Amino acid sequence: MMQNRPLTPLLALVLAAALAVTLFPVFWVVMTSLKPPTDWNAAPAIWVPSEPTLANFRTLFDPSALEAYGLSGVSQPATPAILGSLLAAVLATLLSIAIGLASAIGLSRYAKLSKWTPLVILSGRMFPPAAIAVPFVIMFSAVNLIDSYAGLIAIYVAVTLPFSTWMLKSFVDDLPREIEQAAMLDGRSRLMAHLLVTIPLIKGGVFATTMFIFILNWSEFMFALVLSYTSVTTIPVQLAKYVTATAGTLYGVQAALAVLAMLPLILAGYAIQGHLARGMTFGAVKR
Amino acid sequence: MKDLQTTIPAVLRLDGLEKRFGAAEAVSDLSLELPAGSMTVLLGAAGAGKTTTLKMIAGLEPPDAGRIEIAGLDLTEAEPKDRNVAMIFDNLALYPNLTGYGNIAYPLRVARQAPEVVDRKVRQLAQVLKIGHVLERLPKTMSGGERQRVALGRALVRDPALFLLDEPLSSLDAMLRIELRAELRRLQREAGHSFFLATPDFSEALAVADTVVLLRAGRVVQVDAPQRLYDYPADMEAARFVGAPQINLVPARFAAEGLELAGQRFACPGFRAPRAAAFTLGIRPEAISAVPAGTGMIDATVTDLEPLGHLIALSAATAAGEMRLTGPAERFAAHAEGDAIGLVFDGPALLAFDTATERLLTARP
Amino acid sequence: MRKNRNQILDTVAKMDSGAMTRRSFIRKMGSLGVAAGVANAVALSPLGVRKAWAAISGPEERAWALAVEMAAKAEKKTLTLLIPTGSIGNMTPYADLWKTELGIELVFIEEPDEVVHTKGMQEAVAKTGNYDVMMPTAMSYPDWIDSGVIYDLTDWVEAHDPEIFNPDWGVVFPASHHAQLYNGRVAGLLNDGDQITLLCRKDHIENAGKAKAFADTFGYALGTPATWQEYRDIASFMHDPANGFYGSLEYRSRYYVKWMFMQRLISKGRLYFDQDMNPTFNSPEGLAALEDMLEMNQYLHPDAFSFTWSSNYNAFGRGEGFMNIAWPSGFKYAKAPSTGPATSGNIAATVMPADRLADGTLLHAGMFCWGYGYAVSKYSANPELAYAYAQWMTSPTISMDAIPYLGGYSDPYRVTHMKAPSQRMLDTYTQPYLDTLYDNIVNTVPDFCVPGGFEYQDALDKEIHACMTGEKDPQAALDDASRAFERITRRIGKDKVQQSWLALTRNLAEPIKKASGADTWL
Amino acid sequence: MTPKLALKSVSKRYPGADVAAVEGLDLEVGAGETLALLGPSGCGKSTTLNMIVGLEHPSGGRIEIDGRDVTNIPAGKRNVGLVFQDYAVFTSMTVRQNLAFGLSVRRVARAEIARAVGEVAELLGMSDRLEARAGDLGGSQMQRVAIGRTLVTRPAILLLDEPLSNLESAARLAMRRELRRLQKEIGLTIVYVTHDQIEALSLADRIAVMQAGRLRQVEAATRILSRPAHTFVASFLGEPPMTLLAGRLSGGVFETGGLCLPVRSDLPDGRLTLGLRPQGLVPCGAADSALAGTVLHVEPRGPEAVLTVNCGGRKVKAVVPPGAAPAPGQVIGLAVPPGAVTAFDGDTNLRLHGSRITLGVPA
Amino acid sequence: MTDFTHDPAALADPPPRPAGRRQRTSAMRWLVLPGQIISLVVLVLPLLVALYMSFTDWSPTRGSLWDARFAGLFNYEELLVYDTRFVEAVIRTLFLAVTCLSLEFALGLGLAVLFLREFKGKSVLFSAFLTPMMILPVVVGYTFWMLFQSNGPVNQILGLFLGPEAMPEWFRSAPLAMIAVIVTEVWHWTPLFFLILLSGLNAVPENPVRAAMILGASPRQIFFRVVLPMLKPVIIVAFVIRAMEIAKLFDEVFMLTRGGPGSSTETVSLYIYKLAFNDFQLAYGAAAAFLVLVGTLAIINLMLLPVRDQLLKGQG
Repeated sequence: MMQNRPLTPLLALVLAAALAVTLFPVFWVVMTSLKPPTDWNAAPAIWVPSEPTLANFRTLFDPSALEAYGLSGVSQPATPAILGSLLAAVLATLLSIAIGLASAIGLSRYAKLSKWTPLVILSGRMFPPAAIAVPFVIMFSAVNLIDSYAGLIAIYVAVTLPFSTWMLKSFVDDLPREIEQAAMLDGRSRLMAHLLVTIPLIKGGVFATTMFIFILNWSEFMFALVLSYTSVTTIPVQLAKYVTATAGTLYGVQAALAVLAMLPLILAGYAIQGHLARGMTFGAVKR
Repeated sequence: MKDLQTTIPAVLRLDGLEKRFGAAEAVSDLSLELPAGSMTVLLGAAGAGKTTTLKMIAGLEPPDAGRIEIAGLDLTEAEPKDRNVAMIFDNLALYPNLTGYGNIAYPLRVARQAPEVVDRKVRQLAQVLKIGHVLERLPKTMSGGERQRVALGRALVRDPALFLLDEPLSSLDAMLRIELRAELRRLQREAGHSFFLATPDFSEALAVADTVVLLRAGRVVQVDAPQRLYDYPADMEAARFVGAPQINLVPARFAAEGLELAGQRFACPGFRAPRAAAFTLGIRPEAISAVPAGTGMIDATVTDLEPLGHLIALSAATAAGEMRLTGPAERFAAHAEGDAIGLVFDGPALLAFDTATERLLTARP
Repeated sequence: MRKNRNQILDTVAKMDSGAMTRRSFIRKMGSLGVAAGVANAVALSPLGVRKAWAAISGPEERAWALAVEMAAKAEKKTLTLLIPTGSIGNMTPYADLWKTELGIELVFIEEPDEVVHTKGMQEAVAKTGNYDVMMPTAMSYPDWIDSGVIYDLTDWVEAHDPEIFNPDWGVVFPASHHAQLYNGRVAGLLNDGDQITLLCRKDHIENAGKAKAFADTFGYALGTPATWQEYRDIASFMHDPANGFYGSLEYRSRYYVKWMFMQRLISKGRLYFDQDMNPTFNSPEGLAALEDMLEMNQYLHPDAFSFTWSSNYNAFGRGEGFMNIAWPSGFKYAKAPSTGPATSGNIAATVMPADRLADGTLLHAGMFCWGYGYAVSKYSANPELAYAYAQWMTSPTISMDAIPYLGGYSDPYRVTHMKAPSQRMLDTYTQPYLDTLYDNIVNTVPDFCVPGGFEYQDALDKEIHACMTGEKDPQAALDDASRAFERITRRIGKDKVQQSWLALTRNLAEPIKKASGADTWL
Repeated sequence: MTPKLALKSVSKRYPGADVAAVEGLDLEVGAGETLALLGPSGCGKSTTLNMIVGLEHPSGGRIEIDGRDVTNIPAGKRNVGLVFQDYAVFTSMTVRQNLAFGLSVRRVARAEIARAVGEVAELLGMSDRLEARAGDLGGSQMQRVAIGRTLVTRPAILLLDEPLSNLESAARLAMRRELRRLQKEIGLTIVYVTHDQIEALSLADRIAVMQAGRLRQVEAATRILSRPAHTFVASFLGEPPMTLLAGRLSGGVFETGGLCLPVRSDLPDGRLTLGLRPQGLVPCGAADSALAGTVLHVEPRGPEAVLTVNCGGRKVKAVVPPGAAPAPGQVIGLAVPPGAVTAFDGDTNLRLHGSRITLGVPA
Repeated sequence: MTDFTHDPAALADPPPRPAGRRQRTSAMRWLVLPGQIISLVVLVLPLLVALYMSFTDWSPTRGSLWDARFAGLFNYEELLVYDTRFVEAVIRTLFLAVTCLSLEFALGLGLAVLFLREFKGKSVLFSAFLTPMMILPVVVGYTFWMLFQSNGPVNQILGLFLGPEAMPEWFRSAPLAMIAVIVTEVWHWTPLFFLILLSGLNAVPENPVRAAMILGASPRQIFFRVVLPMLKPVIIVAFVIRAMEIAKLFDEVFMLTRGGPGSSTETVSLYIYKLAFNDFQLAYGAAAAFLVLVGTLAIINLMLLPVRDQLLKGQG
């Protein structure tokens, strides 16, 4: 059979090397986040910080924290970006899931799909963001949504909606429709049958999709970059901003923000590991 | 027995029901009346429109045209929950997150019945269905038969006007299937429920039905009592569909002596000749007997012997084409391939079909 | 500044009434934070002390009066400023004053340098009104004015007179024109005298052994280079990569490298376009400039290809090179012990090297690049307040106070900043360096301060970079850049660019106009 | 003569399982013979099959093919062909590629492959479908491909694992005929695994009935119905199967539940199970047989009808011609000719050989 | 004897069309409506605006979009005929797609095959190998920017093994910067192929494999001739997803090289971003975006053709 053969020492070595390559960048960014400024871009590179410090992380919330190392001029705390990312990603995810669930049930149970449907849905992910960013700016300025989280969330919902719909639909498709039909015959209305039977039965799928959409929203960069003016900002945008007059690129602070940014995603990713393939492929590949 | 119609109220009346999926017609012009308290079987091959019909009755598929009346009420447009019908799906559709108890209790809980009433009803039913031991278990830990019974329980607990059963036994082993269908029959009889059961298996239909509705390509072909369906199939296709081994269909002519098959004329006592001169003769395998060569109505050569347990199916080449006949194993065991034999037809059992329209020509008694 | 305002006025009044000697006046003004040079100029002014003081402090006072009036009227009590990252240090010291005295809260939105233009253009489309004051480089003005995202400040300038054209304390000519005007109208108030100068390591020049070795090799004395040839000689001489010490630090990184080329090009008496908007760099001069740069590559700091201004400053400050082509802020950082541990006290600065023209004359030309200024958003809720802020911050007095702060990169731009500096200014820049700045700025040529400026500079930058990394040979790079320029001009409209280009070149230093032929253009 | 295939006390025990999947299996299949391995699902027949083909290794015993011990020879080298229940055709390949697979992986010459494939395609009537993608075929055609793919390699033994169970009933009938034809034409040694007794009866020379990992009976197909060796076989085979009455014989009376039947036999008193063959029982007057009762229901089957008669609380089944069927509720007797009754030991459930027994004739 | 009527006369009056269909379609409509509105307003409408824009000569320096001059196909002609930078970016993006996808596929497949073996700690390692794809693209870009610094760890390791000559300035040379981009992309997304291929491998039905085994195929023959072809749909889906992402590739490269040196690592996305948000040639940028969108759609559609039905059924 294909399975169950043991790993030969040579293959084990290959695997170990692959693992090292896979984890090294993560190791590096984590180490950098713990490095004092003198270690940031030292030559030769310093792998493990000489004196590990949390100052970089503190700087994210208190820009003066690095002054202890003689570095001044960090003017921006990352707090607004972190809060902004949380707000935009969480709300947009919840909305995308709520609307996506309704659409998924509608499509799975009541619609006839044409052979073009997958392409149409996929094309939602194919728009070059730069192409729609400009019209967004024009349209949003007309309705005062520019530089508002409402606007950013609307975009996030729209661009993740094809994803959430299609992925959730694949979960709804997995559930025999007879189960909710049974509930309808057992006395539930159509709506209640979906609410009380369909959705609870795919709650694992809903959770996975939620995490997945969260990953997408949390990672989004270009829209946030383009649409942030004064009040809106997110972590990826802030990450690109950490350059100051005196210290140049704030490697450590950037790394600290990077660590904070990737932590929830890695956790979310591990939590839905089993569904990740499905998520990444629009529900086309199941596990 | 026409007057039965007036004495037994119809629990279900379908009138000109139609349903199409895109260009494909799933059900067309379906009109039916189901008497209360009976077991009616909807028989048809896969894709004949059985499930669509049941789902339209249940309100799960909206018909494109037609009327559905349940227990005297026009419920064509009603929501499923307002139709007072129960349905058992071919995949059973148990709530996977509820225990056996929860599944059976579900309709009662939706109807907000008092917990003690629910409990009483569920336990009572569990006893009848012999599933007391699975009440606390989730469906995935139950055996096929147990799940089947739980599904039955969930339907029975409500006492609806009509039960719709969509191939409820199809997923079970042969032995279990036979056991359960007898039980289904018993339950239906004892409580006087109205069952509308869909199946592709003619032997199941014959075994349990009071009446069989034969459905083909979305149209009703025949509505009849089981044995009559076998004895007088409405057309050639129905004749082929009902009965195993299949009926022999050979071109034949009416002759003064009786019958003419492939140029051979012979008398066939009891054969009720149709009014047409040329027709297709339908001969059930058991309506042929083998006799020594030269002594039969036509001559034949044995081409194959297929043991089927107590019976043997014998294939014989005749001038009119190959024919299959069945007979007791003891009697046929003596034959061997290549043997010359004679065939004798059981005249009263022969059927005549119009070759062109394929409709049954033989008059029904 | 404001706190001792009354004391200053008292002092001026005393001096004016003759109740004070010149010496004690200068000392007293010094103690009040007024530069000795300013005090001296005031004291010696033929206008009389009170009038002269009023002339210098007038822009501030008028701006303040306008601010008070507008702040009172304003419904929105905040002023939002879009500023490039790294410039905030020159502005934060005054935020409290605006808060306490005017009740106006200053909100700073920092964006990376290259994003400020983007955000401004976006505002043209988005019209959020979220910015009141925007701080672009001079290159942004044409597109911003055309897009209607910022006010033409001319009327306000006339009404409240920031005295930017005053020969004694205004912005140094020609920067006063090319860094503030678009088609002859004021688009923004300059806040940052960005130009590049050459920093050298005095300690190494003064190293007798080296000086001798150099003289022996090259036949002339070691010093700050006067020409590009000397620059190259000295870089090659000082280059010592084994010890992490490199001949020079200049930029080969994307976005910066174009300036290195433009500087060399104008040194050869070429502007970027001719009178008819044909690119001029695709010429022997352009080729020579490129080849000079390629040759210099071997004597550069290895990080030149990734330098940003901050990493460049830090590398020089750590003592990793003999020379550096730097903005004035670079000098500021190199001089401060905290950021220039190796360079503090060891810098000899000079104007950018010259090139000998065909006629044998030495042409001194400098790049005026970047050059942040204050612009007022069309969508601001309180545009006049925003203007008042701009005038106040750039007034001779306030700017003199603001520029020396280390946390920002605002650089001297008024005549007084260089010729009559305050003590703090002197402490930050030193008088020799301020003189160098003055000598350099009067010969500057600006960035592409014409419509589509960013497109031009990016197209040029891309090709120069490709050439520097060896991806393209010099001629191909110049050909491609020149084709790109023609396409950009065509798309934007030749007439529009030409009008602005001619307006720009009309106000350049005479030697440069003459060398490039611009003096004959219409 | 050496049997083609011999299983010698083969057993299979999965780690962690309480009971053996297969226990002490002894079985021989002669050359050219078709043996059906029949049993309910989970009886161990698929495990047995997998062991023969080499997909699983027996925990004990040995397997011989042509007298050669193949127990430790891997699958693919035993010259055994297997046709899977789900056909397992290579759906991404064409029919031709499927058929050629077994030879091409052995690097047989191209011309030889083409010839063999053509031959088999001809045999299976697939010659015109060779270029079709196997994934696009219908069930019975896939079946043919699966069989053909195996035949091309000329296996010593062909194993068929429930080959018809995934087919629609009409296709199943046709395919059954097809298999019978092939069997005749090629003369292969076939082991046929099924849970469908009709298939087994129709196709096999001998039938081996398995239950719970054990072999209950191996018998010629023609005789197994009339001579079940074990009550399990009796209850499993037949349509409907025998009515089994477990009870006690004492003093010429067989008592089972509330039913007492006079018995004439040479059997000693004691626990006894009697099997009544439904096809053997003949309806008669209620008074004419001790085996009498109310007709519970009549199941028409077309050519015949199945009666369920409540005889003293035991439900006895009888098969009658449809025309002769009594109505439900009628009280009838059932005559039991001597051939219709089989006696089993009440304790071992094994058939009592050679016993003569007459039942139900009122004293 | 029949209890049933099957009387054609009953159909003399055709029964009224029931409302059931209405009911169901309305259920569908209400469920799908919010999603449709959002998609329409926030995706389709902007796209139409962009499409309109692409036929004008609009840039904010020319006033409002609605006053912009209609320019016909000027922008498209510019792009395809004269704008070598655009054409180069397209070719470069295609090159990136081909290179990265092949590498990711090969590495992902290798890793997936390793994971068919039995070894201790498999599930933990499985998670570990998935880590890269969960990381934000900007963080990945930033991290690799650090790694590829001239005095960064990559050069340090290279120097250790190959000597100091092998410590190049990664972002200074076009080919090296391209390698850095490819390495980053491959590191980031190989786990996706690994994950998808492993799911696919685990879902390969056992019987065809067993059948091939019984037919005498070697493990190698089984893998390449039976297993891989069965994975085709899954592989195509993976390729499609990645191809789509590469068409939009922006974040990592933006953080890593900003498209440099020169424009030697500039992807179409970066170029469109530059056109739109640096040069504010909005109409021109929109035209470029449309060309890219249409091209991507065409390519993806071609790639999808063999698996479209499976996608519809929602199966991989």
